Amino acid sequence: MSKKDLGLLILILVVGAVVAIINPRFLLPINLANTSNLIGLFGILSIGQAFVIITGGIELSVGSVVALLGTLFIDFIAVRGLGWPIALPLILVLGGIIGLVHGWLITRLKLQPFVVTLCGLLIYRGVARFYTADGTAGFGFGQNFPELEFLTAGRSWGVPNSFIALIVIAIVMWVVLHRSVFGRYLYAIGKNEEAAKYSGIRTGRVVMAAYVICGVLTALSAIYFAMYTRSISPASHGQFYELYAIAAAVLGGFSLRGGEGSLVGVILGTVLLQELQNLVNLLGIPSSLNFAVMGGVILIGVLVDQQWGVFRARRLMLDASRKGAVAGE
Amino acid sequence: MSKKDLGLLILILVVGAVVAIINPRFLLPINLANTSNLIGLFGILSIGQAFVIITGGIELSVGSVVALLGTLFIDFIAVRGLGWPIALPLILVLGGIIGLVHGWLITRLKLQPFVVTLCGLLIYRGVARFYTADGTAGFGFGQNFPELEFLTAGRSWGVPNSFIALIVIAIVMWVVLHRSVFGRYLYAIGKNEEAAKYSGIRTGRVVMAAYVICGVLTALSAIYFAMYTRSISPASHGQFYELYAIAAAVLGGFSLRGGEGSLVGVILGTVLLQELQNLVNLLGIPSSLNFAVMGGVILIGVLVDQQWGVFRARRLMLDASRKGAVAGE
Amino acid sequence: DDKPTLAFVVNGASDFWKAAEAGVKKAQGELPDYNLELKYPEQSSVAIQQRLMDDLVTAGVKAIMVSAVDPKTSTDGLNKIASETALFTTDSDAPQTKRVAYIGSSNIDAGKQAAEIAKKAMPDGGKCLGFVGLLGADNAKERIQGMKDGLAGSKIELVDVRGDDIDQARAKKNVEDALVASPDITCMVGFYSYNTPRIYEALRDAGKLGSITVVGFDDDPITLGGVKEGRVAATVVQQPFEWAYQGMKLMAAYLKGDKSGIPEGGLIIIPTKIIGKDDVDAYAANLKAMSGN
Amino acid sequence: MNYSDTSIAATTPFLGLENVRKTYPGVVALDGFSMEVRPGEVIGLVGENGAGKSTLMKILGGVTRPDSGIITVDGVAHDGLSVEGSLGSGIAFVHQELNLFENLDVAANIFFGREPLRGGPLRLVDRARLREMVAPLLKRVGANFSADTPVADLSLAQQQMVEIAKALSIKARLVILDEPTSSLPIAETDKLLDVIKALKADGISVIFISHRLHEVERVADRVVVLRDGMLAGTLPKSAINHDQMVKLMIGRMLKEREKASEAARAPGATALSAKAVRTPAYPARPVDLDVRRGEILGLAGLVGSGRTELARVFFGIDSTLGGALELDGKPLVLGSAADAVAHGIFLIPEDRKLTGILLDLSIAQNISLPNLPAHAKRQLVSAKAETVTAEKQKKDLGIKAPSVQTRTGTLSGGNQQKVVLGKWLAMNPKVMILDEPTRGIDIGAKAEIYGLMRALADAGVAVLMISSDMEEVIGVSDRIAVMHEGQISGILDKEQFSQENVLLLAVGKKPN
Ligand SMILES: Nc1ncnc2c1ncn2[C@@H]1O[C@H](COP(=O)(O)OP(=O)(O)OP(=O)(O)O)[C@@H](O)[C@H]1O
Ligand SMILES: Nc1ncnc2c1ncn2[C@@H]1O[C@H](COP(=O)(O)OP(=O)(O)OP(=O)(O)O)[C@@H](O)[C@H]1O
Ligand SMILES: [Mg+2]
Ligand SMILES: [Mg+2]
Repeated sequence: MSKKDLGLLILILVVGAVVAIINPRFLLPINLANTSNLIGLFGILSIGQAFVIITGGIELSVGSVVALLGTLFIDFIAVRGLGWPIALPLILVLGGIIGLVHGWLITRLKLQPFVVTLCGLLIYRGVARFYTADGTAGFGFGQNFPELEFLTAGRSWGVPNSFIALIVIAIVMWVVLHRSVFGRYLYAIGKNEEAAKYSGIRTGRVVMAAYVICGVLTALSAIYFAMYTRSISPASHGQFYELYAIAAAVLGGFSLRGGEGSLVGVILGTVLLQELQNLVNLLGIPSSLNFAVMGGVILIGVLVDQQWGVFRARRLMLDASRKGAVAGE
Repeated sequence: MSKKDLGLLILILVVGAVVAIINPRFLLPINLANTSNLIGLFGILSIGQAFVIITGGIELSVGSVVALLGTLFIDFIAVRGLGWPIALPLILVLGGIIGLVHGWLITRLKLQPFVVTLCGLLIYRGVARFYTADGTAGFGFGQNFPELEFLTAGRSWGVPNSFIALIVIAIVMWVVLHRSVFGRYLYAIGKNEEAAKYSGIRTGRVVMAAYVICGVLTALSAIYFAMYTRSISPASHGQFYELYAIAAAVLGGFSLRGGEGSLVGVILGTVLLQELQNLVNLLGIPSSLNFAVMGGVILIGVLVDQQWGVFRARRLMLDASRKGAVAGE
Repeated sequence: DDKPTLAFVVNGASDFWKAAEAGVKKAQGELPDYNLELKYPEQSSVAIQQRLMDDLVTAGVKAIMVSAVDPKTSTDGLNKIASETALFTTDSDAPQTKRVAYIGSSNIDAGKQAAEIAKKAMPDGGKCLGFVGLLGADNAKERIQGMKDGLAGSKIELVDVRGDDIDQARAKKNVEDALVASPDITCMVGFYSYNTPRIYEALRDAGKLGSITVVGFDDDPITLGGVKEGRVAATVVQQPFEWAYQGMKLMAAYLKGDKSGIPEGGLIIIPTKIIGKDDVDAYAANLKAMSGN
Repeated sequence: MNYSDTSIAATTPFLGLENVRKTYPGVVALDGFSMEVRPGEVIGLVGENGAGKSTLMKILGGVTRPDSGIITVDGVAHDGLSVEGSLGSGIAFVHQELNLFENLDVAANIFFGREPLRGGPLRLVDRARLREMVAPLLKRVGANFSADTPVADLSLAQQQMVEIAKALSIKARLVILDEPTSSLPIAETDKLLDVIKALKADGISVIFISHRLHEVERVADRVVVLRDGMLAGTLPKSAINHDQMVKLMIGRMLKEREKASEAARAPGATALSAKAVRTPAYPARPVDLDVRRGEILGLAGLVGSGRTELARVFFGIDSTLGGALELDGKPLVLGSAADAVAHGIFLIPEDRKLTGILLDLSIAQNISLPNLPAHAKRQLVSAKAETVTAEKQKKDLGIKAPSVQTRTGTLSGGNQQKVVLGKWLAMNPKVMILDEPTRGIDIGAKAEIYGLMRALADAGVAVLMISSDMEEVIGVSDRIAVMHEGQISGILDKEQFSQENVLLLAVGKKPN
């Protein structure tokens, strides 16, 4: 765990301790379970985003993809009667295809990631709204899918299965990002795509793969969100989720210029954001301030991190020059 | 006018012609006036955004600033009874201060523009909602400010004054961007900030000035928007307006990597976007498809522009090689 | 303090709920043994409202009255809350859930009342265009349906309803565009509280006030002003003050074990009212008195 | 002002450095260095890669501050300079790495930050005057492009001319040129040296940094030699000669440069061959070229003659517009650099910072990058394997760095170039293309690189060396191909080698 991640962890623990002192109900198992469920949902989303951000890209359409794929998923199993063991992989494939198209537009047609995914943000939500004729996709009364519900919204030993899914995904993705050849390529491309290309890396394919990973993980979390709310108004479902995901990555030490950040960081970032949401509700802070609190904490976190970096660099320099001076005498 | 701008203009005219053929009422003076009023409102916003994008930055908080400053403006003049000749400059100054703070965080404390303004997006809307306790800021029935209303929502010779304001601002800003030293520095910094620094430019100040300009223009358009809707629910007012502004700039040929784009382009981009909104209503397209149409057109526009560039480069080469082959015989 | 807490959870930030806040306040005055709270979710979305209620339950709230964002399909989520605390619904009902009772009005009936207004204002028939924030929202759908039902058989037709995603600039532009696109429109209906004022202003700017019949919902000051002027035919108002006031007292009684206030089926309907030119002054005065509470 | 006509000014130093020290984490870049610059004096500053030359210049340019020491300008002592302060006292600076704005035109770049103004407080650019002011400067550096060309359309060498014109445009009293000729071919270099002489005649001082010692010999009044951040010695005009400079630089005499002329080698089979290949830079001009195993083929030519483009086509970065490539007699189709690497065709690009190296990665990570799967088990990277490979290259190439985990961004230009070399040498090249391989490389390292190229050739690799350094082309190659406006204008065999012949071919004439 890097120093950066450690700092974030300490922040999370300190905030948690303060909240627990003010309102001890914060530590109730039910509250921890509720919060970790949401950490699971947003965490999966944020890991996907992190893979794209590492390459120096950005994926702004995740909120709309969550709405579109969630709508389709519910529609498939609740209305069209498709079995969920078919619908689930189908949705994941759809998510992958969306990622592939984005990656293709970005790497082959050389469009800017911001532009491509901004258009995605606008288009997918529109399509979802059109698909339901601006209505709601939801389960009918008494419609039940016991296995699916257990997998997505159930608990094992008191721990939400969505959180367990996040842990599993995080471990796999940690290995991919920090230990695999592919992960190294991602970092290299994020730092300097041209130079990576001149080193014989098929940069286009690697970047495309990052968008596909993001698409599939977003699709997975879309299913989780759909099973959590069990009802989707495409006009508002998942709105601003891209901001949550980006914010989690940024808090976790990712640079939007690419080539920086760790998987542990993005998970911790998600945890902090969800802790803040929980805190606002538990401490009776007006909900109108919810976003403001989130924004304030991100800003302070990033500031402290940055200033700490400056301070350390300066001290290193001073040390170096002092040591040098002694040696020179 | 550059080739790029010309292409955009042609697109605008073609779309306009098609709409006019399907529904001739498109060309009614009243419709043109209504649409140009919104072009004025969004155009002012987009010019501000353009100044920031040129430097390679981004300003995501404009939607929230429109909400916050609009709320304050209405509150000042409708509730607190401040004269509008005082309230108006006060709001502009507030906008400038917001820009200054963003610029300071970005240039002095070296935070990323995306992060700073994302936090702004979250914070300002929260503050606005808190300020009105999640209520609405609006004029009472029959509350009138004749001069202010004439300036903001009135018409001269049938042309909305907001549109006239946009034209005046556009001309001034064209000179600033394309003819002044400051404008030249903006382009240079957008392309290569290090080099600009090595040339003895105080890049920090120049970038800060760009954010201040953006802040002031956003404040101005916040006033225009407030006087247009005459009532503001801070929870939703101005949501996504940053996307409109960014989209207008991107359509107008700006690169989010900085250093590219023209003022005429951003105005034309705004015109196209508003034309599309108008078209959705006039042709009776379901409102749910509004955003999808916008996204689709931006994507196609950017794609065509990009592919056209590739195509031209290739044709030039082919021409050259054919000529060469003949000469060689 | 350990006083039991009762929460009123609304479906999103809107001035509409300011009257409910006043109702909660009045009830608080009469229920000193309870903590009464009114909560806004930061966004009008199922997930966020669900999360808010989960957190309230965690924080130990004894009873919740909720205006669910999407009651039809949120059965399980609401049942989860109902299993942990006393759950009441308001504004729009969720009859399949284990909620204790619903207190509110019927949006279908409100739509029918709007049809009454239109029929009275345009005895010779006409073409109506509606404006609304979220076309997909239940309350919008029910009001539209109610109005269509009410207009059935008359010579008045509701030809289209335009949505604006709660962007007021778009709401106003929609009206302006409608005036251009459909010159044969004779009446406009504002289904959300801010739609009627935007219609009023757009018509005023276009010089069409009075020549187009305006049917309103809710009691925005501009709407009431328009009604008073006679430029808005009439408006259909709900009584969120009463929902909150009566609802809070009902919940307090329920927690004490007094279930007499809850009828069979749990439906407590506080009817919507039509406010026309003659009633508007009295209504406005009453509104002011309530919020001054 | 003209300083050369007053005898007092001629002896009073314009600039003095006293005991200047600058450290970076792990490195002492400058260690108690002192020197002075008198008006109208041309100082040649030489030293090995990483000796601290650029650091010294950055301190004078106000880009970095020294840890300690005193900088005296016109008799006023400072702890350090700022960019504005430095410009204000008349110090003009051409950086080793180019710093131009590609989205602005040539004129805007030359007077960037010092635009002629009109419009009073509006501070509008006086574009007419700007054009007038730029014209003579472009003429002076011998530019073959106009003032309103966007810099994006210029080649690297042309960009370097813009940089020089920029330095000339400042009413400077001291012009610092950090390796201005590193990518300039002979003709342009001559022009530059003339420019330096003209500056001197105007009483302007010049600090000229170069690894091309013969250029230093030609213009310098005094040579200052840096070694490991310290002053290794100063040579007065009379004592300036190649061997003396080398001796001070590396502390010993260099062996006579390895000449390729010993025995005529038997030419190997053709490895890489271009058959009527047309490149995007010169779509109308087909190129035919064979590179044989075991030879070093030099590729010479003037600025913009299309050599780099050809190399990019060979490496699969650009696609051919026509014609065919062959490798070992078999057709070769390249869709990307990855394809070329898979075939054993490697390129060391001319633009190190942009394409050669990843400045944020460590030496080890850079070296393993093209061959990462070989440093991995079941797709998981082994840091140990990477370190082993990198340590070997560090030792073989003499890369000067605290460790192989050092970020390459902190290395001096020459050491960065060695890392680029190292990443390909760690694999098995079949064809090695080197585009300006010794650009910015010191004399000692140059000899090592020549040795490496020779060793590669001896091992049967086909080596294609693009170079604008005439001595190098003639001294190292087995054959020389010369390009003129996108075509091979001729190929010289060993016995035909001469500067004159190369030059004649370069301008499209027949050799003698
Ligand atoms: N920003 C930096 N951080 C850390 N070390 C640095 C930095 N800049 C330079 N150095 C180190 O300082 C020393 C001197 O570097 P400098 O660039 O001055 O060498 P140079 O003489 O210009 O070499 P070359 O001929 O290769 O350009 C080198 O060891 C280099 O690695
Ligand atoms: N990306 C580009 N865009 C436009 N023109 C280019 C580009 N790259 C190269 N050129 C032009 O193509 C021609 C050949 O350039 P190239 O770099 O291949 O020449 P070179 O022989 O390697 O010369 P140099 O010594 O400058 O490297 C030049 O006229 C150059 O200006
Ligand atoms: Mg150097
Ligand atoms: Mg070249």
